[in-house]
Amino acid sequence: GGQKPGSEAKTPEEPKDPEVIKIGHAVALTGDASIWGQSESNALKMWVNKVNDQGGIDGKKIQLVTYDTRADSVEAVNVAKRMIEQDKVVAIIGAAQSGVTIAMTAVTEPAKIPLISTTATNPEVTVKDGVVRPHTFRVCFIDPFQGTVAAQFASTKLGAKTAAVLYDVGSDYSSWLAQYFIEAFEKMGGTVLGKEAFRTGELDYRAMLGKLKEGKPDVVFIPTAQKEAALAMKQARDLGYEGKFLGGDNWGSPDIIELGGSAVEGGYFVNLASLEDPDIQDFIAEYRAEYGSDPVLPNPVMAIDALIVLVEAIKKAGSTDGGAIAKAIEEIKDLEALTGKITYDPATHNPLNKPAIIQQIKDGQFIYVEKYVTS
Amino acid sequence: MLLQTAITGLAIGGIYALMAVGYSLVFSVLNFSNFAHGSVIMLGAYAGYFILTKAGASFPVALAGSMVAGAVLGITNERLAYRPLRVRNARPLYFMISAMGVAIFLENLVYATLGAHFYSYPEVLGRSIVRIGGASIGILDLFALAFSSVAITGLHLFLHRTKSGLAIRACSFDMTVASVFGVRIDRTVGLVFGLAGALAGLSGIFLGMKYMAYPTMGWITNKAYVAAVIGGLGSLPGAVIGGIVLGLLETFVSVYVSSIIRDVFSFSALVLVLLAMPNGLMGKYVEEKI
Amino acid sequence: MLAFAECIRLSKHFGGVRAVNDLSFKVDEGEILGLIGPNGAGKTTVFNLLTGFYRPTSGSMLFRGRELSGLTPPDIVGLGIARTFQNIRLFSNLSVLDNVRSVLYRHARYGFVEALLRSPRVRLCERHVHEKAMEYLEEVGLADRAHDRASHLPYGLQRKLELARALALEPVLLLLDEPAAGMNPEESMNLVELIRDIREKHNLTVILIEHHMDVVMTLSHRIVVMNFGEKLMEGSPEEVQSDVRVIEAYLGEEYAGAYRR
Amino acid sequence: MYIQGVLTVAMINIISTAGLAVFTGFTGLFSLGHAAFMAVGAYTSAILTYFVKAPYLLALAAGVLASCFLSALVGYPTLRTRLRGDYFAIATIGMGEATRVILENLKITQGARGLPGITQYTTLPVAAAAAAVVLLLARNMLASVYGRNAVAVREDAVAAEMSGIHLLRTRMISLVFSAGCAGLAGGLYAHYLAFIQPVMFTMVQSTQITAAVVCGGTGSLTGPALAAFVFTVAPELLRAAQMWRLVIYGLMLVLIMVFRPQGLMGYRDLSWQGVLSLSDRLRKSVAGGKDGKG
Amino acid sequence: MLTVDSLSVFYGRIRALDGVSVSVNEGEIVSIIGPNGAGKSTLLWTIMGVNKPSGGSLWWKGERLLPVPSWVAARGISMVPERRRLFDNLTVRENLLIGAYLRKWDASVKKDMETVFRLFPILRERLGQYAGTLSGGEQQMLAIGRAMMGRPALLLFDEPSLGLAPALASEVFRAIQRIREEGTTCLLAEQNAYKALEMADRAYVMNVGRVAIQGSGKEVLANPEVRAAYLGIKAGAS
Ligand SMILES: Nc1ncnc2c1ncn2[C@@H]1O[C@H](COP(=O)(O)OP(=O)(O)OP(=O)(O)O)[C@@H](O)[C@H]1O
Ligand SMILES: Nc1ncnc2c1ncn2[C@@H]1O[C@H](COP(=O)(O)OP(=O)(O)OP(=O)(O)O)[C@@H](O)[C@H]1O
Ligand SMILES: [Mg+2]
Ligand SMILES: [Mg+2]
Repeated sequence: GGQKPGSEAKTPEEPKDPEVIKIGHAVALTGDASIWGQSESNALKMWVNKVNDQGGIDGKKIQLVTYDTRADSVEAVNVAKRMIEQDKVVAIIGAAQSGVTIAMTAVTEPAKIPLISTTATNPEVTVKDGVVRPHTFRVCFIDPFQGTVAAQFASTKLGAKTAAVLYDVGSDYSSWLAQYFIEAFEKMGGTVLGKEAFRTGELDYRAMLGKLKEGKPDVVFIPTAQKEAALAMKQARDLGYEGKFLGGDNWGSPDIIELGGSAVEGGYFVNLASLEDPDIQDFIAEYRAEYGSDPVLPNPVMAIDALIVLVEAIKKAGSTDGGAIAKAIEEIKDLEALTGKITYDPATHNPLNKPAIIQQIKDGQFIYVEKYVTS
Repeated sequence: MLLQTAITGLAIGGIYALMAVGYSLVFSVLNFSNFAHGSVIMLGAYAGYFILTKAGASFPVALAGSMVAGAVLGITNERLAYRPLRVRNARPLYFMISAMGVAIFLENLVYATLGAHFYSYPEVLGRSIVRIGGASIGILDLFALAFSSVAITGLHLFLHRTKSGLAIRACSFDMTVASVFGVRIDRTVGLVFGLAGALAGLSGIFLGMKYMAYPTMGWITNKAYVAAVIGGLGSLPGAVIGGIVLGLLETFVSVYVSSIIRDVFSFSALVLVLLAMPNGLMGKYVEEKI
Repeated sequence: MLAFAECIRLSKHFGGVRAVNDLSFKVDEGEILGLIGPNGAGKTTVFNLLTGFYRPTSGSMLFRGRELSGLTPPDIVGLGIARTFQNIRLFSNLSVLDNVRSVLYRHARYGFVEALLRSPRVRLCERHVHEKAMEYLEEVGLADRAHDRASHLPYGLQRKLELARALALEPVLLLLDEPAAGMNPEESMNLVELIRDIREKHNLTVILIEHHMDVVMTLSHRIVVMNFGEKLMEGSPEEVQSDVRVIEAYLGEEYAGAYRR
Repeated sequence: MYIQGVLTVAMINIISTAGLAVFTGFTGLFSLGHAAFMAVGAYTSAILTYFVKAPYLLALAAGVLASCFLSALVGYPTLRTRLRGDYFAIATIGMGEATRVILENLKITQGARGLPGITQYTTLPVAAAAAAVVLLLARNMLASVYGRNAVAVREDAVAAEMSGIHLLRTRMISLVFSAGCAGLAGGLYAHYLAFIQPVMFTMVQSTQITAAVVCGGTGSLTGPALAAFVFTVAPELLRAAQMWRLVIYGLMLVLIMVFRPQGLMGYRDLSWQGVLSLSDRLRKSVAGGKDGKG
Repeated sequence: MLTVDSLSVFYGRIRALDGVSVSVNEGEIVSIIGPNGAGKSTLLWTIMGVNKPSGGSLWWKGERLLPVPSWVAARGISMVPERRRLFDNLTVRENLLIGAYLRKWDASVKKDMETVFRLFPILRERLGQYAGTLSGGEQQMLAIGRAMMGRPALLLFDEPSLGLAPALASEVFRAIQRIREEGTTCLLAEQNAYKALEMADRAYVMNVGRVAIQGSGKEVLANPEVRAAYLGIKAGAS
């Protein structure tokens, strides 16, 4: 309770300009997820300028309306209301978190405003109770796929027969990913020895880890945010666990290395993008030139993919009507986006064949291990 | 398994105890819940981190540094946020609110200036572990446990065996009259906050080393508050026992029942203890006289 | 015949301290019973027992035939026993008037829901409460200070306010714990008049703890003398002040006989 | 449209704040768990309208009852003694955490993901009417014997008890009333936002309610209500201060305690007359404002 | 030794003292009497530095007294406060030790404790008991004992006979005389006007914040106004 709607406006209000197409960008500029959010915002601005320089959408310029969600669902709902009711955006890019995005759909769907999430990997973002949300899309893979990739990698490449899972019940992302991993791993003949959970904000997992460690699992899957993952790995090592660690795309922050020190060395994780991906080298160079640092992947490239999808759909639809845009997105096939070709599945609003990348933490660096393209 | 659980529980409980003692100390003197204790712990953790990394100092220096930082911060808090209330003889509720304000202020100040970044301590004590019959415990935990015991015992002796300790206890009842007998109130209360702050700094550096330093880490102290209530508010031995009981309870529940509903258990324990013993485990029941 | 109130072999021990020990005495309806004894004799403890603040270690207390031990303080107030405190306990931040209004809950004859809705009956009751409170203040002579903060009253007036607050509970048995403490002889004598008037007007039975001998001896019909938690003797004021044990344990040589009339 | 949203939230915050004002300001007890009462109200009512399709008013009422029940559960063991309310304050920390654990793990609440897609029944007129009613009820309660008992217990628990006032009963009444208000606010909020999640109800939220009570004035009802309104609307106007909002809250609490413990509104802490006449005035202005905006 | 010069003290807007001048010479017992609310306690608290004067001055052996209690205490002034104000959470022993806070805790402290016990033997028996649980009279004895433990040069008594049994009140008055004989100057605010005046070398009668009458103890005791107003003795009665 007590929450106040709205957040920092990056764009002053302007009278409705027919020559401008407003696109909302809901992104975490402050808070735990701001490391990615800031970079995402930078990249998207850069890309919008690029599109506008190339003539915009059929001569109309794109105007980006950016609001901070703080990765907070309530704030995001307010942001969405504000974008729709006050700024009159035609579509929204974001948010990065599944829970936040699902919350936003409570507002965007009734208003029929297309929403393209960047990295919300939970299936329920686009499909609710088996029915697709008509105006909600994403440009990333989904958790069952990520879970499957992790499980496959564990059993085939790491040769793991047994696994244990430590996850965060306070995070929907974490709970679901844990579930998908377990299902996939067991399907592949592996045994899950134990599954323990903690709550967001807790710091001591030794009780749970002590229990998990008992069966000496080959890998421990820790699909949590980087802070918790780093702590968990440290504590597991303190308890004398010697096997391997495996994680999800949330590990992809340099933080994990700083926080985890020697304990995270050798850990593997699934990611959406990699700085070493040959397809995005041009973008990385441009970004570096503009901002003097590397983008914090994967969010920047995913947001740009979303923008590319949106521009294409608006062009195709020839209208800024939400329903028309959504329909156009459903029909997108083999669109050349930044991270590869995008084709939408109209039944799920998920992009088909999105690649997943396995990375490893080695000598304090993220190393590119391999790319999975199956779905 | 049983041994490991007990050892882990003890290690966690030891940290709770250390935090709870500092909080209980202030409670026993000024009779209010100093919710800013957690923020001082948090800043102690930051201080330790920066002394170790930015100043490149050794561990003992950092340890002393965070204790001093905690003490200074505690004293400053008292001067600015509590003393004016004290002078006015304000009700304890007002102190509590002021403390809450300090906590919110400090935590969000760090958040707004240093950001949400997590600072991880360098591995000064190494990652070595000590094995005790099949179970293992981190060297850091052992160290923290030993250090806390010394600090807590020292504090107890100080309060009950020295003149300053007696003055502190006298002030806890009636500052005006204590001053009439020559006790310098501001100094004595400052001393209390200095001690509590030093304990907070100590807790902070251990917490930081064990986990990391970040703006909201002060909330861990919530557990310490609960521990202090279970033990009996304002009783220092109670705080220690409450902390250890809570640490063990949580660990055993996590291992043998379910880690997810652990907090429900600790809360129920709190309620049950208060139902059976309204003054907590160690809160001495003195029949009030009117 | 049933005594109005009576303690039977009442004991209260605190660890090794036998504050009250095997004490028995009676109070008859309408009388003023003096309860005196050296400091620490257990007088206040008797009041604390009678009002439910302490539970007796053993023994029983009967009030109009009803056992008091085991009842909560509010229950006991409900039976018609009110008291004042040796160390004044007013609601010190409230006004004098609110101190009295605070305890006139019995005149607020309405339920919670009615209170929330502030029905006409609530208003009526509240007006009545206000009037009642003023009446009690008038009675003790505090009406003109009704809106002062209680803590701003001088000590003597605070005692009177305590008296007004106790009266407002409409007791039949009033327990006064050193009402004249801190008053000079002149003021004490005014208080004596006040207590007399009040007793008559409200038909009260009073137990009076007091160290001002002029007050006790003038007011009491009968006196119980306590020593070391036990009853040393009881009798009329005259008997008491000429009793050697009382003189030795309590009055001291100087006072002996000084208050005979 | 957007402004309406802000005002709706303001009305909801007034309700929770008025409830806490009764508890903290008049009974002198401190709670760090009012967000949990809101959560219970929000979830109970939302689940009823969402799954059972219960009528809105009925669902709200159920939410209020559920909060009341929870508060009684926590209040009983902790408010029993003659001791001050610190035990309660700490217990509410535990209760807040425990409530969230339960909400995060129940199937019906859909765990940490929360419940999206709740019907938006709460409109500005609904919220404003509710706020007006709550303020009126709170005012009436405070002006009645229940309010007086609470103040007496706050001032001197022993003297109050020895004067026949039931400590536990008095404290419980004000707690349950206060929790009921929080539950109502929660229910309204859920049906305004159309989405609820356990993380929306943390201790930080509780402290924001406390901040409003304190700034408005402990011992005043209208002051906190006004503060709740200002605290909701002001951040909308000063958008740049987002990051610093809580910093400012914290500083404000301390400064108020140090310089103006009676709160910004400057009501005398215990002036019944003042409170009554002011709440009368506010009642009129709320009623007037409602007509103007609605 | 102590000179109070036209002192004024306010509580908020209430004027509690209005130009009060009082002096105490070394070795004297000076009594102050007056009805409730006359300002006796206020005067004593102001001397101790607890209340801050808004006008006038306080002098101690030619030095100006600062309104800082611990500083005043260090000058050798101590107090038996009205209603005792003991440390209820400390034991009897600890209360006595606090009285000796400004001294070195050595053998002499032990000796002084014995002196206190000789005066009030009951305290020895209650040594380990919490002060808050003593009876009123025991508390009064402890409050006096506590003040004595500082070996003060000037001891302020605020209604020391309050709540004492008659025998004990006489005892306390005797004790005060004995304390004076041992070299401590005494300033005494009392309601028990007769006793207070009888033993006083000099006396002041206060009324609504001012000194109304002053003189030697005998003079004041003989003053018909005083006899009527404070001793309850009507003119002509004996
Ligand atoms: N709560 C308590 N704990 C321990 N001892 C107590 C308690 N209450 C009273 N006592 C002891 O019981 C004895 C009787 O105390 P009480 O207050 O009844 O005496 P009293 O007769 O009222 O004396 P006075 O006239 O001085 O007030 C005292 O010795 C006191 O120390
Ligand atoms: N804390 C206070 N705040 C406001 N007024 C006060 C305060 N203390 C005392 N007073 C007022 O100051 C005046 C002097 O009070 P003081 O206590 O000094 O009188 P006193 O002579 O000691 O009376 P008593 O014999 O009753 O103890 C009184 O009118 C009293 O109401
Ligand atoms: Mg007594
Ligand atoms: Mg006085």
